[in-house]
Amino acid sequence: MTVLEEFRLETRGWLEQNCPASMRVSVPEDQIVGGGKRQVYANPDAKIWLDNMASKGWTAPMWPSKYGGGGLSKEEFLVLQDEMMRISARAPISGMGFSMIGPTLLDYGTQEQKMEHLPKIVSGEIRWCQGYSEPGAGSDLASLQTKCEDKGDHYSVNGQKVWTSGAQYADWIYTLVRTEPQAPKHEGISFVLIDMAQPGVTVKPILLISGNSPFCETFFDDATVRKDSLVGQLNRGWTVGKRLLQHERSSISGLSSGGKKGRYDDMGKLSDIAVEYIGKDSGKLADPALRDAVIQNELNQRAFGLTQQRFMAESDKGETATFATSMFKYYGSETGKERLELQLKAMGTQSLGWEGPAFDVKERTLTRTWLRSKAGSIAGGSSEIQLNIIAKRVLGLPD
Amino acid sequence: MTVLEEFRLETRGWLEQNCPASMRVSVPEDQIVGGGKRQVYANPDAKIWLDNMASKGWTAPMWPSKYGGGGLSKEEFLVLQDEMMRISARAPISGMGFSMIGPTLLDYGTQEQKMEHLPKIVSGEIRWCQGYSEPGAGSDLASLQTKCEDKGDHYSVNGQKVWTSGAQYADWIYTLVRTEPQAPKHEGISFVLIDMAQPGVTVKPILLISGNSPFCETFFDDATVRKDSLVGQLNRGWTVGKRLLQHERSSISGLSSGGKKGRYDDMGKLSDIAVEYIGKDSGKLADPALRDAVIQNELNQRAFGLTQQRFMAESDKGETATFATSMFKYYGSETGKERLELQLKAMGTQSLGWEGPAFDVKERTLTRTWLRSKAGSIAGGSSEIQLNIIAKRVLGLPD
Amino acid sequence: MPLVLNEEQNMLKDAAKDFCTNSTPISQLRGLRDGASESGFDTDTWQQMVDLGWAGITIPEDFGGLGFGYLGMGVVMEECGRTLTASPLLSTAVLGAGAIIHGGSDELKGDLLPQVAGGELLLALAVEETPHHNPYGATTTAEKSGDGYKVTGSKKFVLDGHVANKIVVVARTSGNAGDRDGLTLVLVDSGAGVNVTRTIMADSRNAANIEFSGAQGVLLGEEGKGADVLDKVLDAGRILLSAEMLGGVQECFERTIEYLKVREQFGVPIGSFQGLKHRAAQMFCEVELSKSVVLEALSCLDDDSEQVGELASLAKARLNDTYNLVSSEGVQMHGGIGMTDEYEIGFFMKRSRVCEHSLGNSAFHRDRYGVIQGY
Amino acid sequence: MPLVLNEEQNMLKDAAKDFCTNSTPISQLRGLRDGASESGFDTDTWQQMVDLGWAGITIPEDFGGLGFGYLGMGVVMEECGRTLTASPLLSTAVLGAGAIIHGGSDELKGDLLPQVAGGELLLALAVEETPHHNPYGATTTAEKSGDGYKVTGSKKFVLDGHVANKIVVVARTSGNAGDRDGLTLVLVDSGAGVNVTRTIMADSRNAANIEFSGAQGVLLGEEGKGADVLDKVLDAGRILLSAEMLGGVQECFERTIEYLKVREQFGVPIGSFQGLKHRAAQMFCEVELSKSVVLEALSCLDDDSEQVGELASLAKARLNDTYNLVSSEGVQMHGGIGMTDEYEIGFFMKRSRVCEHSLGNSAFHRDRYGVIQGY
Repeated sequence: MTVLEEFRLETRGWLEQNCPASMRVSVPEDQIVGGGKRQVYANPDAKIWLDNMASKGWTAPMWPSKYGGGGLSKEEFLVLQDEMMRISARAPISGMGFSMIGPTLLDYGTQEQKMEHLPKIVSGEIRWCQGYSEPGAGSDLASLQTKCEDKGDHYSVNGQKVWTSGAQYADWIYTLVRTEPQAPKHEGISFVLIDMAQPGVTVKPILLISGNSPFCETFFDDATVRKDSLVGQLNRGWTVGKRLLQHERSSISGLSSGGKKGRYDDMGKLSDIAVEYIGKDSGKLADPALRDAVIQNELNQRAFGLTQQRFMAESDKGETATFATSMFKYYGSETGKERLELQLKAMGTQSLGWEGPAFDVKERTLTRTWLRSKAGSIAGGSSEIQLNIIAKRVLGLPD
Repeated sequence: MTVLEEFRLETRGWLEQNCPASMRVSVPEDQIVGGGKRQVYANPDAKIWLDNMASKGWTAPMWPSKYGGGGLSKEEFLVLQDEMMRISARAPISGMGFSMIGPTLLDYGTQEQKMEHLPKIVSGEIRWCQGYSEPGAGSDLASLQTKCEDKGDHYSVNGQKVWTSGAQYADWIYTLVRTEPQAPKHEGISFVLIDMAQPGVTVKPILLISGNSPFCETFFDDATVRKDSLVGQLNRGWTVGKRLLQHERSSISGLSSGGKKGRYDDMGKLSDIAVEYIGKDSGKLADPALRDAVIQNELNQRAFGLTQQRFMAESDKGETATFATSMFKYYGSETGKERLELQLKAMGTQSLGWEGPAFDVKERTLTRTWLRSKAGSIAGGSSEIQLNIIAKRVLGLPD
Repeated sequence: MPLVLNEEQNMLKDAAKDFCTNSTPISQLRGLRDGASESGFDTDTWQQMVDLGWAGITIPEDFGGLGFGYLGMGVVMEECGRTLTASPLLSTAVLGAGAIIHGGSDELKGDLLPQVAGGELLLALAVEETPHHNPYGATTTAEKSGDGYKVTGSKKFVLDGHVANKIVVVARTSGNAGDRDGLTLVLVDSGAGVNVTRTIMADSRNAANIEFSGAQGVLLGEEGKGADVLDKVLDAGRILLSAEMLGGVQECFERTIEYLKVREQFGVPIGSFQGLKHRAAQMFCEVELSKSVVLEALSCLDDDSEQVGELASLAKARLNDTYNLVSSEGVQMHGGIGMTDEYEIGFFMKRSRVCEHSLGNSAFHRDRYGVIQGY
Repeated sequence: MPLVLNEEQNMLKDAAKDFCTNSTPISQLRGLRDGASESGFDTDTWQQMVDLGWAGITIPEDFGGLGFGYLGMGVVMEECGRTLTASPLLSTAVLGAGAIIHGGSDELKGDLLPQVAGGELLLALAVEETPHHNPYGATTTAEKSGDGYKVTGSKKFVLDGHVANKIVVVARTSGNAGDRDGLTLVLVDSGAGVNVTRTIMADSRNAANIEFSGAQGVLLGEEGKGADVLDKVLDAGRILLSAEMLGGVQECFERTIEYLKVREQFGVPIGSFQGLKHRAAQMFCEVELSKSVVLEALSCLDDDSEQVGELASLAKARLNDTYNLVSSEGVQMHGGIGMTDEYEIGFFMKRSRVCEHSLGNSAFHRDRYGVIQGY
């Protein structure tokens, strides 16, 4: 038996023992665990599952074990994924700690920063959010104005961030601030970590067209930042911030699934839903024009998934090339939006319910997911920005 | 009986007597009459029909009669069109004399220029072509380099034009030349008329991807231009040239038909062809995805035709607003290209024959028409240029 | 098919624009939504619309209406579409009144139409039984009972069904679901045997699911030939809804263009980026084509032309797609603030999709157009 | 499904790139066209390809081939696609040889496959009878006659049918046009009872219409079960043709991007216009996705996976659409010179459409994919 096969058997056994039965079904959206001090566990098994996984470091399987991670190789990680999928085990926790700031600290953080923050992410003790965008900045991220001044033994931050996703649940925020107002736009920016449990930080949720408030405005009013909470060099935060954006783009595009599953497929396969609401005629979906469009979308999703797998296979480290994240962000969000538009067409008036008994949970969820999907091509660098990046960085087209 | 009803009866009677029977069927492409000294009449009736119509001025029905035109009002013109359609009478002649330089001379020409040139267009004696584009200029028309120098009693022209449509058949060419090399790009350009029957003018056809050569390169080597062949003011030719481009755009978009007939419908209705090559299933075109696309294209063509009619109805003078020509040029050429792409899909491998007995005339014509249609969104200001114009002139979007 | 408005129609349009801008801005719809209004529209506003004569625009003068025709109603609907005005105009004055005009006896017309024009009577048309438009799909039954008919079955997505005093029900007296023959229109009072559940839709407008359990009503048109009346009523509804959508399309497009001019990114207005310019110019073409088809379709209605059916499908299919495009691009081009509920652009996107699924989506109308054209 | 090439395959790809660049640039195809070449390909070039072993890449070593598999053949086809190389590789080494590999007796394989690998034998597959791909549509009949079968009927668009020494004919021994059962593959010599007319196509490549009037041949596979072999052969053909198309897509795209960098208008490179940039970036995504599906489909062929059918349809539908898009945009972005015969970009557009209609257009393959997925 190879070492990997041995690992598979061990993992299978461990999961069998440590994954509660109620964690082996797909997770309702309102029960996704994000961790942090405000986390409430609707199902106590969720906390047990999280603690069990965290004890192995498997909430962050490929992070080094000295920071609390699982220390797995890429091959072992894939085995773990496989085995979890085998029993339909849900992810014990997710969030920006894992997908964004964790990998960024691994790249750019000091030894002390890694030791301070990573284990608390792994255990679910601390939840993070991101402070990048500002009112009026939008896609022109580097025009940010939030000011960070050196007060000798600490920094003081003043300004406003917007689209801070999940800020109302977060304990810490990583953020881009301006430390050198006179410098050219992309210089003079720094990347700092701010403890949100202080009077200088105020959070206000934004109501979206979907009726949800996943984002907030976050205000800094003489917020205090420790001197050792600067990531990377002073005034060189743009480099750190850009690298982090790639993690964000991967995550918005659904890249993290490695292409194994289409985006939004949690709600069921598009073609299955279409058949459910429209029916078949001679074995084929009864609306032939919609059928063609559904097939086209499923073909595109499959080709997209294969492309994600190809890029992972081509890369030694299991990481994705810079330009690829832009492609995945762009194509993933556009194909995802299209999928939901097709689902609306398939479900007809039942797809547009807002509330009340005339619509079941799946239907009401769709309406709001559809509306929320529109942010996919706006947030984290709009589709237009991604196309600009591809044109410039990959194709080398002139400015 | 109203005057217009009387005119209708008279016209009907006149056409009955003067339109030869063989002119009452749609015209094969190689028998379209363009006039000029090199015109050969494959069918002698075509010459009789042209002369008959020219005698009434009805080759240019709305031009003033003092220049040989028909002198008809817009209402009378519509009656004439109607009556010609009633008996399927073909156009006796067409070409840039009628669609481009004629209207331009009516707007900008001197009395002498009108008297010299318009009657010869009406009669079909002189055929015109256009010298606008230059190698390397493309959409950036105003960057033209062809030089026109004042030699005292005449001008002398040196340079090269490209995409001179039908230059190999034309007697005269109207052209944009640079008369003031130091001036800013759009100034220092003049609009001149050049007799092509002189040694200083050489024409070389360009072989296109369609296998046809409708365009030429035209070289001027000390070509002589009469002083009175300048249209509009010296160095102000850009104004004249731009106005003429609108006539060109109308014509490329198929606007001249007033939306009554879809572009390329000479080859038959798209849906009829699709049914012929694919067949029906339960009364519907048997390829349901193609059917949806064909219907979509026919709906768009119909909406486009109605829009042309609406703009004509909204305009008192029967002319089209500047911005509308850009819309029509853009939408007409794109919808036309799409129609031909769909026709390829409908006809399958029979749509891609080049020559030989395995393909009938209609099929071989389609292959080449499809290839030629690709010029629709390039020539006369590309689709991109038209969109720029709409964005700037109509929507007022900033540069 | 004049393809231009006459002076009377232009005046009506100007008046409607004034009214909607001042009395029914989008903030009214937001208020109705946030206040969880039971009727889903403002009754005072509706009375003002009635006072302006709008409820009777298409009702003949003999029956208390203005007799202004469909082009007149179209310009009003278009202006209502610009401000997303919630009112029972389509359900009552177009669909319900239309069924009575085309199917009612003279006595019934004389009785009911003046009440419609006077705003005393609200109507609804109950046709759908599935989430997809299917005019001949009724399985709801109508049985002769006394002078009239008893109706049994359930209907979905009945526009303004929750406020209607009377409901035109598409029922079946013979044949099977899908058959054009055997349909019968029955006008029932919203009362005994009628169980109404309002459906709260994403666009904050109004529809209901309705159960009929032996509800008593009177015949409109001929028994078994209801589709003859129904087709006319639906085509008018499709075309007038297209007119409303055209208003939404234009307003949404104009707001977006305006935003492109004022919003700055990278130190310049975002409308200076060619990527957005080209998309804006392409939308402009679609909007212009949309104006033409709506105008032509309304003219055909007024002329009672044989082409009404194909023009209705042309108009509805095009407006579905154009509204979908323009509202999606509207949100995308507004960026982050387009996603906020505070900003109004998202209201157009929600409305567009509900309109799209009312009275036939594009697939339905393209298929129908093909069938009419014989392929 | 490794989704990456191994070293052997990479070496083959490099060698193919060298050969095609140097020996079969597009100017060769132009020369064949302008010289009205009767065979439509250059026989010396073909011999060189044979010498490189290409004719036998997928033929097992036991039968004189290289046994390199489909991924190997794919990289060669891809490079051929870049230079629009005219050769009988698809018709002979993929379709024809495939039919013999999957349907021939050991004796027949031992006899014929070494001849294919050695370049002595050219093959063709005669399947179509209408202008649309229809694998089970045969009405051409096969009747038992002595040891073999007599074939009667007419076939269209037989790739390389005008030069093939032997032709695999999809004929019918029972059932009706459209039935999967009842098809029988017969290998006939191009001679008595075979009347070949070459069809000159827009892409200057090679196909023929063929009349069979009682032509004698031998059975491949089982009588009436020909579709079992045919499906395998067609899927291999679709995937390898997709690989060729992928080469054309990349070359056409790269030439266009290069042109955007050098061509100036209004004093700047046209590639600096955002309208064109965004379209270029969108095409880039489609090209990258195309690479993935071709690679995966080739791997599935080599693995003889159950998913070959759906992957073939995924690949062919995507490559049809991507080649169509990239070549049309190629011409548009090249502007006027893109319309000239002198410039090579138009050759890709012509080739793309002929490929699109070979072995199934996108509508065919999307429908098939849906059927495989059960909806």
